[in-house]
Amino acid sequence: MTTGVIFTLVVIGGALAYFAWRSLRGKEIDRRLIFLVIGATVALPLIFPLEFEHQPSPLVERIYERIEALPPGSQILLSYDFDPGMAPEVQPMADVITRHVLARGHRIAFMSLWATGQAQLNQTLNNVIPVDFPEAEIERDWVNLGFKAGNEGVLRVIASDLPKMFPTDVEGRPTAGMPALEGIRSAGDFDLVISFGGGKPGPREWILFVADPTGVDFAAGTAAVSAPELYPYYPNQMLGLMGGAKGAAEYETAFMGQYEQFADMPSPGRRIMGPLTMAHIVILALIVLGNVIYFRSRRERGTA
Amino acid sequence: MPPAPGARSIASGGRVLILTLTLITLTSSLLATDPGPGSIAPPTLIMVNDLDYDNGESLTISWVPSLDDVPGQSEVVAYRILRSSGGGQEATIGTVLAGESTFVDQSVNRDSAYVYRVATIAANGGEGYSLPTDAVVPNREWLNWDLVWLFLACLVLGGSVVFFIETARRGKKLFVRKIAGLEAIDEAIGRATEMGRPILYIPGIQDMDEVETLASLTILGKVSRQIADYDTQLFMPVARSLVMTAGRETIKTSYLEAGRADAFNEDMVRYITDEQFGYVAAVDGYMVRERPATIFLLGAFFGESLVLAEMGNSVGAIQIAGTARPPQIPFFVAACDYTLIGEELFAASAYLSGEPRQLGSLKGQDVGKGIAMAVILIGVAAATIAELTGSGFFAGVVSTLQNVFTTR
Amino acid sequence: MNRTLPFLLTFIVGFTIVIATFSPPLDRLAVDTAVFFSIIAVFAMILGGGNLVKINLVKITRRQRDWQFAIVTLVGFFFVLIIGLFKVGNPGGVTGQVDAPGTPFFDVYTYVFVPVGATMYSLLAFFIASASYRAFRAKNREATILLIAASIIMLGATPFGTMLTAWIPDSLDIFEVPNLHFFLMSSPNLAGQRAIMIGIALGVISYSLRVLLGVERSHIGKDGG
Amino acid sequence: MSLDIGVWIGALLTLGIFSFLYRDNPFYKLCESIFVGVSAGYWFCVFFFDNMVRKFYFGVFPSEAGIEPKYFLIVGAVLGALMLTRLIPSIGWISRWPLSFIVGATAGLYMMLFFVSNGLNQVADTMLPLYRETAGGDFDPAETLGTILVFIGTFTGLIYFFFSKEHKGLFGGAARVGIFFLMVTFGAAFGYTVMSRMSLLIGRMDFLFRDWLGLLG
Repeated sequence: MTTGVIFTLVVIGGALAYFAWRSLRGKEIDRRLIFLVIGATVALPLIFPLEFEHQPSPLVERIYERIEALPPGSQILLSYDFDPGMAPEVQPMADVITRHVLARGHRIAFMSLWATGQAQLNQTLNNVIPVDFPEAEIERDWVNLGFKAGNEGVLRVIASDLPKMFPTDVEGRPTAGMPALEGIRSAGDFDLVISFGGGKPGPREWILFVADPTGVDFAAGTAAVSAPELYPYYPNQMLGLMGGAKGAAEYETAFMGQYEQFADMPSPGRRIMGPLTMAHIVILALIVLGNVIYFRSRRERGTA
Repeated sequence: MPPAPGARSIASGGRVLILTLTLITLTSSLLATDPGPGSIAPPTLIMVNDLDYDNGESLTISWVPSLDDVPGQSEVVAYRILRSSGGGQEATIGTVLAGESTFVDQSVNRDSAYVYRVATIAANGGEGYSLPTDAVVPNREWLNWDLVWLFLACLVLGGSVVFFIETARRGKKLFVRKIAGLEAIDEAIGRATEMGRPILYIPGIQDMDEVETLASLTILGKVSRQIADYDTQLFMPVARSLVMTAGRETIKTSYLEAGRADAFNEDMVRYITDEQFGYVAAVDGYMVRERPATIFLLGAFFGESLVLAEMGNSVGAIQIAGTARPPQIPFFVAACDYTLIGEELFAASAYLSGEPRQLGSLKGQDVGKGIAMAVILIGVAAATIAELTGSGFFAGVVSTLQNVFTTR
Repeated sequence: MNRTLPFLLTFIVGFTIVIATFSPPLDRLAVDTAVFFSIIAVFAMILGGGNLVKINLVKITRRQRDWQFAIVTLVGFFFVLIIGLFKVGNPGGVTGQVDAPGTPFFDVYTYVFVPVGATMYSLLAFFIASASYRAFRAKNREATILLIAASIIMLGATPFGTMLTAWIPDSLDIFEVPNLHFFLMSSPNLAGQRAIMIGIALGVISYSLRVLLGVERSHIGKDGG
Repeated sequence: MSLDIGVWIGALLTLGIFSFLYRDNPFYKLCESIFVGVSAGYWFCVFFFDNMVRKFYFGVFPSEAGIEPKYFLIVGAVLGALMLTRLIPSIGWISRWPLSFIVGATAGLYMMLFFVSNGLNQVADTMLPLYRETAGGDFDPAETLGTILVFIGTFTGLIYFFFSKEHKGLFGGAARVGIFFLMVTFGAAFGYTVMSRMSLLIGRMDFLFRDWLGLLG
């Protein structure tokens, strides 16, 4: 444990202890103090990285297991359906899945239903593939089909005819004959389809227009706010779900634990789980303290 | 409008027509299977189907794939669809990959007859043409009979609302329970008057094409009527220009009704900016600087709900909030004194008006609720019995109910 | 005339759209009215923009409190209006994208709009904390349920949620936090959402009928007004 | 520390907004004024080009041959122009016509939209058996309990929303159960948004520490 982490814990612990002391004496805490503590709770673990152990939940584990179980050379479609607002939670999932898929020797087709998704997709293409998989070849191991406007319309078409919607990749190379897309006539021919997103169109539309009609295996990675609306589709229409930064952190943990060469890879999901976890704990503590004050004042009124 | 040529207003009539057309095309295309030696086999059984209940803007062409189109082999590359109309030139209208067996032609006109041929295209460049189909005219339907259940449901529900509006108009007394958030409006306005501080009315951040904004403006009508009586200062910042105009109109009407036209001032309603958080920045600033005693947050809210409500709470205002966005309701419940939950927002204007006809409409929507609950009860009971006993009858009941209540 | 025509307009337009749902040839009507709406909205923006300018000019000329900042608002408004409407530095011409990357208009978006908007939104994180402290008190049974549900869900969002209840035997695994989290979200939460949604549907129908039938006509205004 | 002027502007504006958490101050007022002015101008331009130029002008006068002009859009423009009568107080009431048009269209559109997606389809989705089996055909206690709760919650939640019957006796008891379900929904919804909203703040902090100050690796 570094001095920075100790410092972080002392500051947050000290603040909570002070709050508790005030609360026990029946004094309300000033909002601005709460703001200050929340600010510090988020900022300090970001500056002095604080990492926790993560136990993959079944929803995440099933995606991991599926990618493990597929024979090398399987074809996987990854769709980036999110914008910078969702990126802190969703980009880490997309990055670690890309690593896992390529490390297992599968082939990837990248695409996006959101205009803003293209930029997010480029982050993976620039920061993950050339760094960790310099030997991976475009067209052979992966292909970037890019963004297509048309929302659900795109999905309807690729459910029956992928080349019709994507005659070329994002740079205009014809997709016909690309080894990465060998034998793919429709989105249903992939071995696994994963959509990263939380808005519309997103995983829900993928289920309705692609996974249900074609029966292809489908999984999703989504922002925490959107996870509950996807729960009803698990496990019948969706084999797994990564929800929020926690889902990303769990996947990173599972992957880094098994693939030793990636034990030191950047793990943004785990990194932001530090501040996130601390923030949740502080908020839970605030709820408890609020109730301490409340019951104290009620008892005082009762005895008075 | 005169009916379009060829249009049938009765479903069965339309169906018979399609069926006969299909049969004719079937027989003619059956004769088409005669590939010459060395050439590639053409597709067979070309069928042209007019989609039911559409606007007569598409025809679906389907076929049985060529005998040479074998999955896994690449002898056949694609199918080409050719079309001619009115004896004119035949033209290619589309190509689909091998393995496909349908094509939807969306470039048809209602008044024309079309003849189609489908050709197999081989990897070696060879082509095999089917015989032409008979002429087909796309059919327009004025009513979508798939939606007949929806239509009936509309009639039942709309009918019950109208029925109770009428009943109430004739003077029958109807009971309506108290809605706490609305009971508090009087107190909230009174408090602002006593304290001599303004009332802030926030109609959400959406435009007039959102029904929650309309509901909010209707409530504004009742609220500003009371404010006019009390002679308290009202301020309504808006994020949409149309809402500004409509809001002014609404408040002006209320002040006129209260006989306080002199107290009305257009600057009560101010346009800030269309940008969600630009609006929030300005309104939060207003709250801190002017310290309104009462804040109404009624309408369509998104991520800004808590940013507004907490700021309002911190300046000590009484807050009455309401929205139909389920994700934002908890924030209002946490930070406001009273929250109108979903349906209550839409019922509010009727409740506040106290007018019998308006209250009647609430009774009408309760009947709708009763029907929904009864259907759920029957559906769940039937589904459970079907699951436990395997009874086909009850399973049928469930699937019928689900069909009635599911629309695309 | 002042009131009858607006009422008839509301009535006819509203019910035509309702009927259009059932009639394929009229299907496009809803889409077309949306375009009408956006055209009307642009005209209304002239009124809105005018209001913004007027309010701030009054503030400046009367030297009202914070009038200096009114100048900032006006300068910002006209600056963006000019580089936008005249497409300064935009090679696209009239038909081109007004917010094409590389234009000053786009830069304003990237360097002013995005950071301020995102920061305003992130204030939510602070307010969530203060609201949790102040509002989640077990004053009655309803409030207690609310705070327990919120706590379980929040606990489930941390790695501690898993650790805290890892000792529970497998046969009772429903009580482990991650499972409770999942269960709460998928059952009682779904039920509550559904009741709210069905209620809203009925509320909207009844409200719309009141408006279309003219039972509720505050939007129409008053004669002579 | 960043040398990019754009990053500096962004960082200063970010700090200005955060300063509001302490109290209102001139720095915040400056950021607020900039944001309001700039964003109002921004949306005016975007709406103008999107709606007036692209949808209206090029709808009536298509730029390419072969596209049919949509003359009916002129009706929309006339309605829009009527809005401007507000500028002349004596005929300002004419602006009620376009408003009435919008009110009618919105009411009609939403009536059907909510009826179908929020009403009927939700009712249909609730019709599930209260006895559930696993894929293997055994009794599934978790699924069964879940379905029963969804049923009870939806049913009693609807009772809570009844307006024309007093919440007394058995009916009142059911309504109370309904409120409990609503409270679970609200608590859960509050809880699960925390993670995403905190992530937003982390995003801003990351911008300040990484992009601006260059503190993080």
